Amino acid sequence: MEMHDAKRVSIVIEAPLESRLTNALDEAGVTGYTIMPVTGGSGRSGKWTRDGQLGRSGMVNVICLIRPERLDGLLEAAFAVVEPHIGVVSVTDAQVLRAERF
Amino acid sequence: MEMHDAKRVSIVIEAPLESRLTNALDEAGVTGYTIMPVTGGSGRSGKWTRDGQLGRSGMVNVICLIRPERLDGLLEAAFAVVEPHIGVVSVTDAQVLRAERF
Amino acid sequence: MEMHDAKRVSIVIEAPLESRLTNALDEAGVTGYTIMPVTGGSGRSGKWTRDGQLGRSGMVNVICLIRPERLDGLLEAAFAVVEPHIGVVSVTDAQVLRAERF
Amino acid sequence: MTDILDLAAANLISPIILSFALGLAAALARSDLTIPEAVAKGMSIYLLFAIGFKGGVSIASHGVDATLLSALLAGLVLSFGLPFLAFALLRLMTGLDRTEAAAVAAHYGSISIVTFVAATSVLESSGIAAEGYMVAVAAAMEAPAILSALWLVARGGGKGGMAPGLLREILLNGSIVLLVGAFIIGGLTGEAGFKEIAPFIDSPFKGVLCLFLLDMGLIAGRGLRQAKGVVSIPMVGFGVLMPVISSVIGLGLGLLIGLSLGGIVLLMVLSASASYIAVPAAMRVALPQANPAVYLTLSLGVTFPFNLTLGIPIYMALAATAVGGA
Amino acid sequence: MTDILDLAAANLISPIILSFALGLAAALARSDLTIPEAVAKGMSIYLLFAIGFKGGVSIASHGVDATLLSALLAGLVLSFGLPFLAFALLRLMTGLDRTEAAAVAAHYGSISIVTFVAATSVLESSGIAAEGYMVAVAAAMEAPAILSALWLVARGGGKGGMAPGLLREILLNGSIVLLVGAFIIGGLTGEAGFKEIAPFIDSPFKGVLCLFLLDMGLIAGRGLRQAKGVVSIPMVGFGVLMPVISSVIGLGLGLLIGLSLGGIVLLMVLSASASYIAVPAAMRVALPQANPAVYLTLSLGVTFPFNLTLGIPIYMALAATAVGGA
Amino acid sequence: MTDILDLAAANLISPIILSFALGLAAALARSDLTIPEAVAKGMSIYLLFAIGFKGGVSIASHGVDATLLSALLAGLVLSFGLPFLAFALLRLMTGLDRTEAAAVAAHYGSISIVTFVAATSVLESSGIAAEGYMVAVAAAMEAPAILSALWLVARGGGKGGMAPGLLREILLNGSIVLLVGAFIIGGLTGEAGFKEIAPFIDSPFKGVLCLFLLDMGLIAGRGLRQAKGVVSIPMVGFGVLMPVISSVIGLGLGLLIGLSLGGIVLLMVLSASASYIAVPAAMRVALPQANPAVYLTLSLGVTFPFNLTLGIPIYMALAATAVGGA
Ligand SMILES: Nc1ncnc2c1ncn2[C@@H]1O[C@H](COP(=O)(O)O)[C@@H](O)[C@H]1O
Ligand SMILES: Nc1ncnc2c1ncn2[C@@H]1O[C@H](COP(=O)(O)O)[C@@H](O)[C@H]1O
Ligand SMILES: Nc1ncnc2c1ncn2[C@@H]1O[C@H](COP(=O)(O)O)[C@@H](O)[C@H]1O
Ligand code: NA
Ligand code: NA
Ligand code: NA
Repeated sequence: MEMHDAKRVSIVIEAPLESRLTNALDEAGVTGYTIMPVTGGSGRSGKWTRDGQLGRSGMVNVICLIRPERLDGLLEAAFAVVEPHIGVVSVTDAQVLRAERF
Repeated sequence: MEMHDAKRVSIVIEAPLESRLTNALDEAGVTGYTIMPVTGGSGRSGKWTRDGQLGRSGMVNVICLIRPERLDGLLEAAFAVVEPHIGVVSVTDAQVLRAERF
Repeated sequence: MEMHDAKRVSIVIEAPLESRLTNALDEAGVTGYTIMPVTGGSGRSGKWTRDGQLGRSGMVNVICLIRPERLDGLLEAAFAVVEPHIGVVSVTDAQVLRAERF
Repeated sequence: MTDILDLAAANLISPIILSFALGLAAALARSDLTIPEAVAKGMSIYLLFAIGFKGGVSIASHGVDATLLSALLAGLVLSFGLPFLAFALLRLMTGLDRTEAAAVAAHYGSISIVTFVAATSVLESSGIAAEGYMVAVAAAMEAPAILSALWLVARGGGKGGMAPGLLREILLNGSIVLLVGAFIIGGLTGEAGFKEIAPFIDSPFKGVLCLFLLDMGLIAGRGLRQAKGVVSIPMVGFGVLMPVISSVIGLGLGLLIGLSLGGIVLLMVLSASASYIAVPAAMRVALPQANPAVYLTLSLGVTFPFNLTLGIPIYMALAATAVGGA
Repeated sequence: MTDILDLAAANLISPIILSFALGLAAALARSDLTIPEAVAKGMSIYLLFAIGFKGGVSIASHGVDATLLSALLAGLVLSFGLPFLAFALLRLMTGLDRTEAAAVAAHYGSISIVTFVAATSVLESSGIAAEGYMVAVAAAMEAPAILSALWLVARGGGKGGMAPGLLREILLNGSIVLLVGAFIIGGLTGEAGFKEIAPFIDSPFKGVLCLFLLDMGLIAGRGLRQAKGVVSIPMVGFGVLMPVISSVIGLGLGLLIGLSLGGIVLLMVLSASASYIAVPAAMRVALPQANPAVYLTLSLGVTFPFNLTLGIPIYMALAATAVGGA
Repeated sequence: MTDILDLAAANLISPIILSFALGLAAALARSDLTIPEAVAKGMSIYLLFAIGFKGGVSIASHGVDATLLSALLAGLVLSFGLPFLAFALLRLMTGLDRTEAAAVAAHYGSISIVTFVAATSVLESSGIAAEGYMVAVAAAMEAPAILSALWLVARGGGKGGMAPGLLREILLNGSIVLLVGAFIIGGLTGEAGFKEIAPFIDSPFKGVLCLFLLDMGLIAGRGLRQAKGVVSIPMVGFGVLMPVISSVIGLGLGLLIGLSLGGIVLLMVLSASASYIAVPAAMRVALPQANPAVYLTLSLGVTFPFNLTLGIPIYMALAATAVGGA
């Protein structure tokens, strides 16, 4: 099967900022992403768990598959949102089927 | 720790097709996979969110760790299911502990 | 954007062992991880699904981003918990923003 | 005429309708109000169980009259037949291609159980009795429309169609199994069983329905916001015209088989309502090329609110006139 | 004898049992009907809170009679002791190895709170009173069996056992804390507190139980479908024989300590029932080599439905005979 | 004085408070008891809908008296003003920097709807009536405090502040929309609408509140366990002192605008209570440098339980004395 190089960017960010991040991605021309739930975690700001939570608290994991040449634009857009906040950004090399969709 | 090369395949697919995809994987001899929930996303067919959804809508993320030599078989089986539908397939190089289990 | 090499470790483990695993990680000095829900899967011990489940059953996916030189410590700590149980450990090369946080 | 207007007005300021309006307004104003998926599914399980159970109990206590079988048959005929009408209208009125039109048509042959429940509430408030087995008719009407739509596509040489296992999946669909199962349980346990669980399935029913409609309003509103450019004016016209025509056909069949006034209204409502749970899932499997934004917007964003607000009072008025004048 | 059959028949067509049957049938027919995990957990929290609270209220209003302590003691003895019996029977009847047998045995020493609740319902319908503190006995019986099972494995030189923190985890298990906590709240607030929240914890109780049993039927059915080849005929035999023997031991102890007829029936039911929430989670930590498919299938797929349908009427008949003849 | 103590004692052994205590104890003992997020959110939607609806119905039946507008105005003044007081106290009493202090201050200007609901329950049990529109005052007080806090930071030259879209987000916050929306629905449908859904929104209300407070106890307990080292003794002092001072200011305003005794108590409770849902989310967006552990611990771990147990009886006693002596 023909595969195409891509970058897989994973952004773990506080739930109240989800729409700000996806808006920033949209503006940067990144229209493909998948949002996955996070039930707990630990980091410099301590441990937390989603159980019983009220309101829009907790974190989410936003995953983008993107052409390698567009990575920098995405990271800059994402970083502007994530920078002052709790959150983690990581990038992995990946390959995708159906590159025409990216 | 001894690690073994593997491929990590992630398939984001519409929830109503989940059982069709896992059946196709079973038939292709892929018996190990993990299904993770997806709460929203965006792509060529627009944005969506799982909140308040009724019925078996939304998407799921099926993740397979597999020996590299079996990748093509898996991709063909997956592609046959995903092709006419909304969905994204990506592959990453990975390493696994306990390769005897794959 | 400046990126730093890291390893992304994903551990799929039974939910009743979640706190044992995170305690072991804490003790091994790994204080950053993200816990993601798993809704079903298949492996040597058969298929399962989280729907309708009672109690603390099912599995979770614990994801750690870690500096490459710390990988072995993490894997040993994780393996001690996972070894007698159902579960899968995989490692991917990754890059992270804000390495000062790892 | 003033009667319809009065009824429509009374209907419009019921907590149920207003909850839907609240959800719609909140979504259109982009409030972050949401109902968790698990809670929404929990409420829909509750409603299906309650409505099925009550239908079964009513059979157990009032007995099955001779029209049960003809009502079921009428339901099947409507569900198989209405998609052809919808398909023809869509091809005439809108620019949808065969596959898209067939996918939409499947929704209009099938039913919306919440519209059915809302109509039951209105009938109850108006003191009009209806056959308990209409719940079974509702269940019978869920699936056949899907087959008609697939046939329409296949006849046109289109791709897609009966994927292996799809028929079993459609017939053993969670909603159908729960509705029919609860109906049977209600029938077996009868009034005695009902008394035991009435404080759960009966007293709080309308309140749960309010929250459920709040959620449907939220979903419909979000859908409408994203449907800009996808749904044209003629399609909206279809979403209002189709239920009215269908209801008249339902009225005719209801009169023919001799249903009570309440039963006729419910058959009209079933005919007029469009699916937004079972059929969309089936369409994603069978006709993936069809754009879900089109059929969900029409079914949930146009026809559902139309039926809920104006449709039900209109159908009641039509039925009353027809029965009165019969 | 006809009495038992009548009772069993009446029991079988209650909405509760039929809901379980519906779930079982739906899962076996591979319907996609499911209840979201969060809703299932929410219902189990509701049931534990309600049953604990009502037990506490009953203590507050009827006072503690002298048998409270002996009943608690009897519960502990049963929970510690029954795993040895189960272990011996399993080694005798089935091919399970020490670890597997011990893991199964732990489940049968512990209890199923839903079976307890179902028995309470049947007693209420039959107008038989029972000691309110039997809820506390139920809580006391949840955990000890786990220790017996681990001891059985350790004695055989087996791996696994008391992982650090496991004891605290078992004793502070969510179900136990909620049951005991609600029991204390009920005891402190008494009838006055009960009146305030009865429309929540009492009136809709049986209805919620129906939906909960629907879910248990779904889980049991899915388990049975996947257990093909794992569970043998002799194991199924154990799953029916063990509860009957246990119930008789419970009957003896109940008579010995002078419980009322209702209290005896509940102690029999606790003895006869097997855990499927707390113990499986503990076994995954302590005895990971044991196959969960075995113990979940026996506990949830065999013993639970047996107790629910035939067991409870049989235990009631046995108790009535024993008390009548005492 | 004995009256306050009696009331406090009666308050303390209500199922509602004891459920909170149970959750707190379970979390501190590290039990694994948890309530799924979806269930917690479902309950909070239920409570907001019910409380808003009942407020609206009370307006519909008792009419709007002249003080409605002044009460709304008083609420706005309190919500805008109290953050300044809180900020000054925090800077005086604790070592928090400007941003942290401002973030905490925002919480104390806003309100806790659950504290409001608990106070309503106590008033009802004591047979004291209150203005139905106090619900609207509660809604009006949710957001303004956030603006004051941001202004305090901006004035000090601090980073952060009104991110684009934040104002719309705050005002169209799910809780506010649901509370106000349900209030309007209740006002439109009045007693007739209330009767239809009372078995859902009224009878089980207190019971749901118990489970909700169980969850809040669990969250507060988990927070307290993790807040070691983050929250100092002076901060805890603030968490108790601030609500008492605020309540007295609320008392003054309530007397000034001529609210009834019940209305005054509710205005005091709104002044005294601190937000833990809407404001924390806004602070994460607007003042991300501020540590959430600080404000959540103070609001949920200190002030909330203080108000629930001692605060409400104290405010009632103060109000009774003031009104009696007026
Ligand atoms: N090293 C890491 N690996 C994976 N997830 C992390 C890591 N560090 C932080 N996180 C996630 O990011 C959240 C916030 O991290 P922090 O800003 O360090 O408190 C944590 O709760 C985790 O969910
Ligand atoms: N580039 C991408 N990166 C990550 N997820 C994507 C991407 N494109 C699409 N998706 C996911 O796949 C779903 C369907 O995509 P599409 O078929 O393009 O509408 C979206 O809703 C996303 O969840
Ligand atoms: N090859 C694999 N790829 C992805 N997930 C797996 C794989 N094998 C096992 N798993 C996950 O690990 C769980 C337990 O696996 P096992 O121990 O093989 O039964 C499964 O239910 C899956 O969720
Ligand atoms: Na229809
Ligand atoms: Na037992
Ligand atoms: Na306040």
